[in-house]
Amino acid sequence: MKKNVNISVEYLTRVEGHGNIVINVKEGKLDTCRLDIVEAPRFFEGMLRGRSIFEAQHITSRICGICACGHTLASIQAAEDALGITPTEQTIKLRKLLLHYEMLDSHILHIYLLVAPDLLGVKSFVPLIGSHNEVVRRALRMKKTFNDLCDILVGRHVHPISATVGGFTKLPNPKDLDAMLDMLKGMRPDMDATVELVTSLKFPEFERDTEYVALVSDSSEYPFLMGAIGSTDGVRMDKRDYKKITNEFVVPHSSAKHAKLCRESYAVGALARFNLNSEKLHPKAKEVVTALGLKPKCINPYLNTVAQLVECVHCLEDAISILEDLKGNLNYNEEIVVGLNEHGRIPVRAGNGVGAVEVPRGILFHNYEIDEKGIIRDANCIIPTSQNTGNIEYDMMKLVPEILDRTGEEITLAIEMLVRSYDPCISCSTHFLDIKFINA
Amino acid sequence: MYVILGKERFNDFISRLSEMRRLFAPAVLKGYNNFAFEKVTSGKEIAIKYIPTILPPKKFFIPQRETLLEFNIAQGIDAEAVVEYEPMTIFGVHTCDLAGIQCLNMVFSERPKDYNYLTRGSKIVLIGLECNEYCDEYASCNLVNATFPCGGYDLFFTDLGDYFVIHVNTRSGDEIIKEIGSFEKVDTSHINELEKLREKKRKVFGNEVPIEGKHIPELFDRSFGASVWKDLEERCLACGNCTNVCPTCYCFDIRDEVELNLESGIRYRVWYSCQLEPFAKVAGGINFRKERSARQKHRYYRKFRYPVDRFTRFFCTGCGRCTRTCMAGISLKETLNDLIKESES
Amino acid sequence: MEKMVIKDSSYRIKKAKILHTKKMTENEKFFEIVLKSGESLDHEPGQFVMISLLGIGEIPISVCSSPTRRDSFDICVRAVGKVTTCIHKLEAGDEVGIRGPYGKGFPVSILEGNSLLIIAGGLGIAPLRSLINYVLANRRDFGMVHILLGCKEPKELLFSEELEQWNERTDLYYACTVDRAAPDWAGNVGLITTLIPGVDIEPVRTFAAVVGPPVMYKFVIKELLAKEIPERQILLSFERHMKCGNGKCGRCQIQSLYCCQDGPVFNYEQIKNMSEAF
Amino acid sequence: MEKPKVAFFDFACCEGCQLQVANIGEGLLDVLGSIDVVEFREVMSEKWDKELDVAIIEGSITNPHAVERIKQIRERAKVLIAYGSCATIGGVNGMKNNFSFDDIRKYVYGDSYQFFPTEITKAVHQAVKVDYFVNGCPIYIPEFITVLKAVLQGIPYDVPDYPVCVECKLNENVCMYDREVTCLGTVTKAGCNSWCINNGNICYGCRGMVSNPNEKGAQDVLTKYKIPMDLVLNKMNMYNKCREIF
Ligand SMILES: Cc1cc2nc3c(=O)[nH]c(=O)nc-3n(C[C@H](O)[C@H](O)[C@H](O)COP(=O)(O)OP(=O)(O)OC[C@H]3O[C@@H](n4cnc5c(N)ncnc54)[C@H](O)[C@@H]3O)c2cc1C
Ligand code: SF4
Ligand code: SF4
Ligand code: SF4
Repeated sequence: MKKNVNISVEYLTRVEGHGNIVINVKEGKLDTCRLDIVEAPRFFEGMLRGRSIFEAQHITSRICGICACGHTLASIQAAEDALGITPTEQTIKLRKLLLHYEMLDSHILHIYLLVAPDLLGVKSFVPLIGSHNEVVRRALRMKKTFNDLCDILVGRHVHPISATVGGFTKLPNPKDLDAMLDMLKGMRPDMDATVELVTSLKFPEFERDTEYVALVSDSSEYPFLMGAIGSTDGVRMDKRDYKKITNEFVVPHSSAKHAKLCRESYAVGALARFNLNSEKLHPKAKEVVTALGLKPKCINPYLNTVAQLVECVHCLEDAISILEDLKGNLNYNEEIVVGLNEHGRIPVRAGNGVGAVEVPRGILFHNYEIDEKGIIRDANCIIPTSQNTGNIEYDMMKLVPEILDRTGEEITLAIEMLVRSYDPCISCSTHFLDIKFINA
Repeated sequence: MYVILGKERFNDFISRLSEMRRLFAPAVLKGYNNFAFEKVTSGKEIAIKYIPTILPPKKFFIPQRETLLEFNIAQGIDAEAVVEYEPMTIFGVHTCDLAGIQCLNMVFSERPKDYNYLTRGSKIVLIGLECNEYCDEYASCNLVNATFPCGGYDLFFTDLGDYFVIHVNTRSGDEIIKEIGSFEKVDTSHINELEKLREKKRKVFGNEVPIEGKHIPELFDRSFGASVWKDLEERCLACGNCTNVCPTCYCFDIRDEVELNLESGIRYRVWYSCQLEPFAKVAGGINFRKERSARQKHRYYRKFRYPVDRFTRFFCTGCGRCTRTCMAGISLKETLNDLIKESES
Repeated sequence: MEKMVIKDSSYRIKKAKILHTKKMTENEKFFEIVLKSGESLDHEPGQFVMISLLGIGEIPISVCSSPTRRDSFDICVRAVGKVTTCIHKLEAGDEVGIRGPYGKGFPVSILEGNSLLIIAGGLGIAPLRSLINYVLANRRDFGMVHILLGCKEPKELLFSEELEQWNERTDLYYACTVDRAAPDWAGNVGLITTLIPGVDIEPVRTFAAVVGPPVMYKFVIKELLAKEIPERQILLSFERHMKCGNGKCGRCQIQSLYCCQDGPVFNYEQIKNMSEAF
Repeated sequence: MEKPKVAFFDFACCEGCQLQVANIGEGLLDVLGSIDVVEFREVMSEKWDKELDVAIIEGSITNPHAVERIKQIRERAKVLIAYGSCATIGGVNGMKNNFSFDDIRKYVYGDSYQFFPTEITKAVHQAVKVDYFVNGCPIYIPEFITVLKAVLQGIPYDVPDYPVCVECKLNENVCMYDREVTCLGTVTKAGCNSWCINNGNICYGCRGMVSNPNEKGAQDVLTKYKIPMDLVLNKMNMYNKCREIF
């Protein structure tokens, strides 16, 4: 059957930011297949020049409200790297905790509000309020709890306040620690119910072998905050060499820059982390893995959502252990006042620093070059979604011919779901991706 | 009546006290030589030596946000005036802050009486604590006669080294003494010690500003047009800190808030400040105190001139908070000095 | 936290019902109100009430009817902001909350036996209508009564039917002026101060009652002093931002005076040295 | 009474304010009980192209396409709310106005910079009329709900026109100047409950300046505390650059 399909999804919904999907099949042959990013460019790296390194984290957090804590942590890591600061052990623990909270918050949002409606056959969570009220309530309750946890730890989730270069400007008091523990433990039944829900959902079957990239390390810990860059094709390199792996290049069919390592494209995100580090997951998360029949290396991109669920279980349990470890042992003398470092309490030097942090959607890089006064001369941020864009397009290219027998509407939905399963964060990625407007 | 509490019994006293009612006291927590009245349950948490807290104890008498009415407008209107209160003890109130509470008492018992204030106040037990030394260079309690206790408390503690001597001023003070029972009788040597301390204080706490209290109203009568105010126009940031931290400032705003159903809701009052831009603005956009200088002037007149006619006392207790808190460095003592200089020249 | 109902709270509101409304001009609306308890408001001319729209806010509004009418009272509201705009949406049958009356009004018992020079600018007619109607109801107790009225444009004139009646009465002197005339306007044009020199009064036995926008006072007072009316007999009503009406919230202070309790009506002698008053 | 039809739209922003709305949690269901959300791209696939009772706008206006789009939304909407610093004051996007646009485009996009049209960053009210403002980066949820209620009641909401210090004092924080760092609370509009200072950080001025700031006085304070002026002026620009447009 020779078929013409012309799909143009303008303003893809239920993703963060503005993206368009363009697919054009002429007489059964795939002619165009693109994910375009149409978010207005915001020029963050450009705006960072000339500003104090102590402001970088507050500015770059505003790249994306969804992974604001991730950007903050990557930015702080890069800044500390450039300044030559080694954070204390307590600070590192608290940062890990923060990253767990964000992972939980973001994954839950994605699973429930963005993906579940597709699998339950509705357009958004709003109809679910009637049909699946308990599920919606649970989703909002979980979302709110993880958000509240961030509030307690760093003031707020969107653009965290107290996590700064050098440490924390406010440490949770003993009551806060207890409250956080109670809240996390209280989430266990909801998490179990979430596992049950996801187990009951049927994800589309589709596979494409690709390279997966994530942080790896020699420690026994599932790496989120620290480590080297690793890939399922066997690459391992220092985070400072990030430019080699992201390897941006221009593809002929689109003006969007793509990233590749050993193959034409690679993927980052929960599935990538799972594929590389699954043996380091918390035992309880491993149970879920077995129950769901997930095995590395899993190459069905739709199952990224499932990998997110596995990470949720891991993060919840690991956060509880971190807190139990911190309880009663927090050293409040480590609370710092930084401001703009106007009185030079933190020694400043010229340097170049890289931050590489696993945020919900995959590995995130920040890189700053600063002068001897701590003023940013050069800045570069590479966001997970932009690393994934190429891979998404290759997935689409493989998927479309396989489902050409379906109706246009069904194809559109399948493609939208594919893109959504990557949990793309387009607002983040726009500040370096090229943009092209399509007249569909 | 006086009694004695040995220092070794202090922690026990505080724990017992905190079991009777919720207990608030100047806490050590804040750092940077800043203190605050906070809930405590043990003596360790209390700063016996402290300079005036960021907010004065007025925060317990006039909460920053206080419900006045509860209403429902689903059918017609249905509203009830309410007061929310909590029995509590405040320990460690300096004489300046006791004077501040006395000022507030006067204002809110003037007719029409404010039963929200009066009800709440009647549930608060006040335990004073003597300052043996000047807090810092910002204090001017002597100028306004607030250095020595003069009523306004249930119990009053004076630290005399190994022990506190305690003046029992009211029946509820007496009840505490009876209930806790860790106290001893005074003998004359204790009272002599107390007198000695007071004598020493009289020497140390001098006139902070070269003017006698009784002449201050005249000074202000002469100074309405003084250029000193113009200078404040340049400096004041209109942040309202000076009034929020003042133990005798009580201006407020009243607002309504409804639930999302738009049917039930509350009317509440919140602290407000004459230093803020919208304070005296009326319909048509006229602002009766548009200039920062006019607002600053108003603040000083409300401390040193207007209340003298109405209440025969100053509404400044010399605690020094307004000066301490002002990042623009506007200093009460300095302003008074400048006014004196200007009126003499 | 414990909670208690306070029966005699000064913030308690009385339920009231709107009996009748009338759109008077583009921006002003008239309301006749009755207290649901059946009691009389029992105010003095020049006093005000706090009107509550629960959930929106509470504002001071002058009572504009005479206390001699005891079963209901009137207010006239200009829509300028949040609460006033919402009041305009109300119609007969709707409920509002009332506190008050508050403040010191015109001291009618002292005014008795004297002549009156009543000067109203714009919305200032509202509290003065209360006084005028009181005086007319007790006309025998007063000497000469002059009413001078001013506003920007003829279409802004309030209570126009009553104005016509006043104009026709022989027991009072009535004059009206506008800043800008409309084509069909036959009356005076010019500021209200231009009317004052023309009135024939015996200053020592005359009280002036003046209410209008803040800009008006300085000039009117100058004219009245020129007429040799004693300072103590010049009565002025002031508008200030008000929240509580109880002399506590501090918003309405004019130096040491609280407009809500010590005023809103003051005599000129009381406030002539208060630069914040003008 | 029929529930008002409400739509959320985003322009150049980080979408954090939308997320704040999602963060209301179960309380969101109460909100949804009193409004009818007809479009919210981030969480819903439904679209709506008819008349709107309320349009809630996030993000700044940074290119010609956005100007057109916001104008169309304004025409369809009875009430328009700008929320978040990007929409209310231009926000961090305004920092772009510090640079020559060609320069910044080349820096970020290299040779292909001409694909990226950009123009001066504007707050929403600098492009169309705005009825309600919810300032903040991100928005403070209690304030957002207050504004929503005001919209439902049909009454205006006034953003507090006094400094963050007021709320900061009520929270009994140790002033940042006592800790020897600069704080923009003195000139920034309150309404966030001094969020940042409560958490040990300084105010970055995300809610925009009060209408009548004493800029000279604020500078004197910096001198008094020996704080380098350029650092602070730069910081002022982080959020307030768009103030200079009109
Ligand atoms: C003693 C007295 C008698 C009054 N009599 C009348 C009257 O008979 N008819 C009439 O229409 N108006 C009268 N007013 C004015 C009326 O109170 C204000 O117009 C009204 O409060 C504005 O409220 P709003 O909510 O509509 O305006 P808002 O939306 O709150 O604000 C509009 C403007 O009014 C100012 N304003 C707000 N609240 C008050 C307040 N409580 N007092 C003064 N200004 C305020 C604001 O600062 C702002 O500039 C009187 C005022 C006083 C003090
Ligand atoms: S604290 Fe200082 S700057 Fe702030 S209002 Fe008072 S005098 Fe002005
Ligand atoms: S910390 Fe900032 S907001 Fe708070 S009082 Fe000081 S200057 Fe004002
Ligand atoms: S404290 Fe300042 S920066 Fe922080 S939320 Fe408030 S206004 Fe914004």
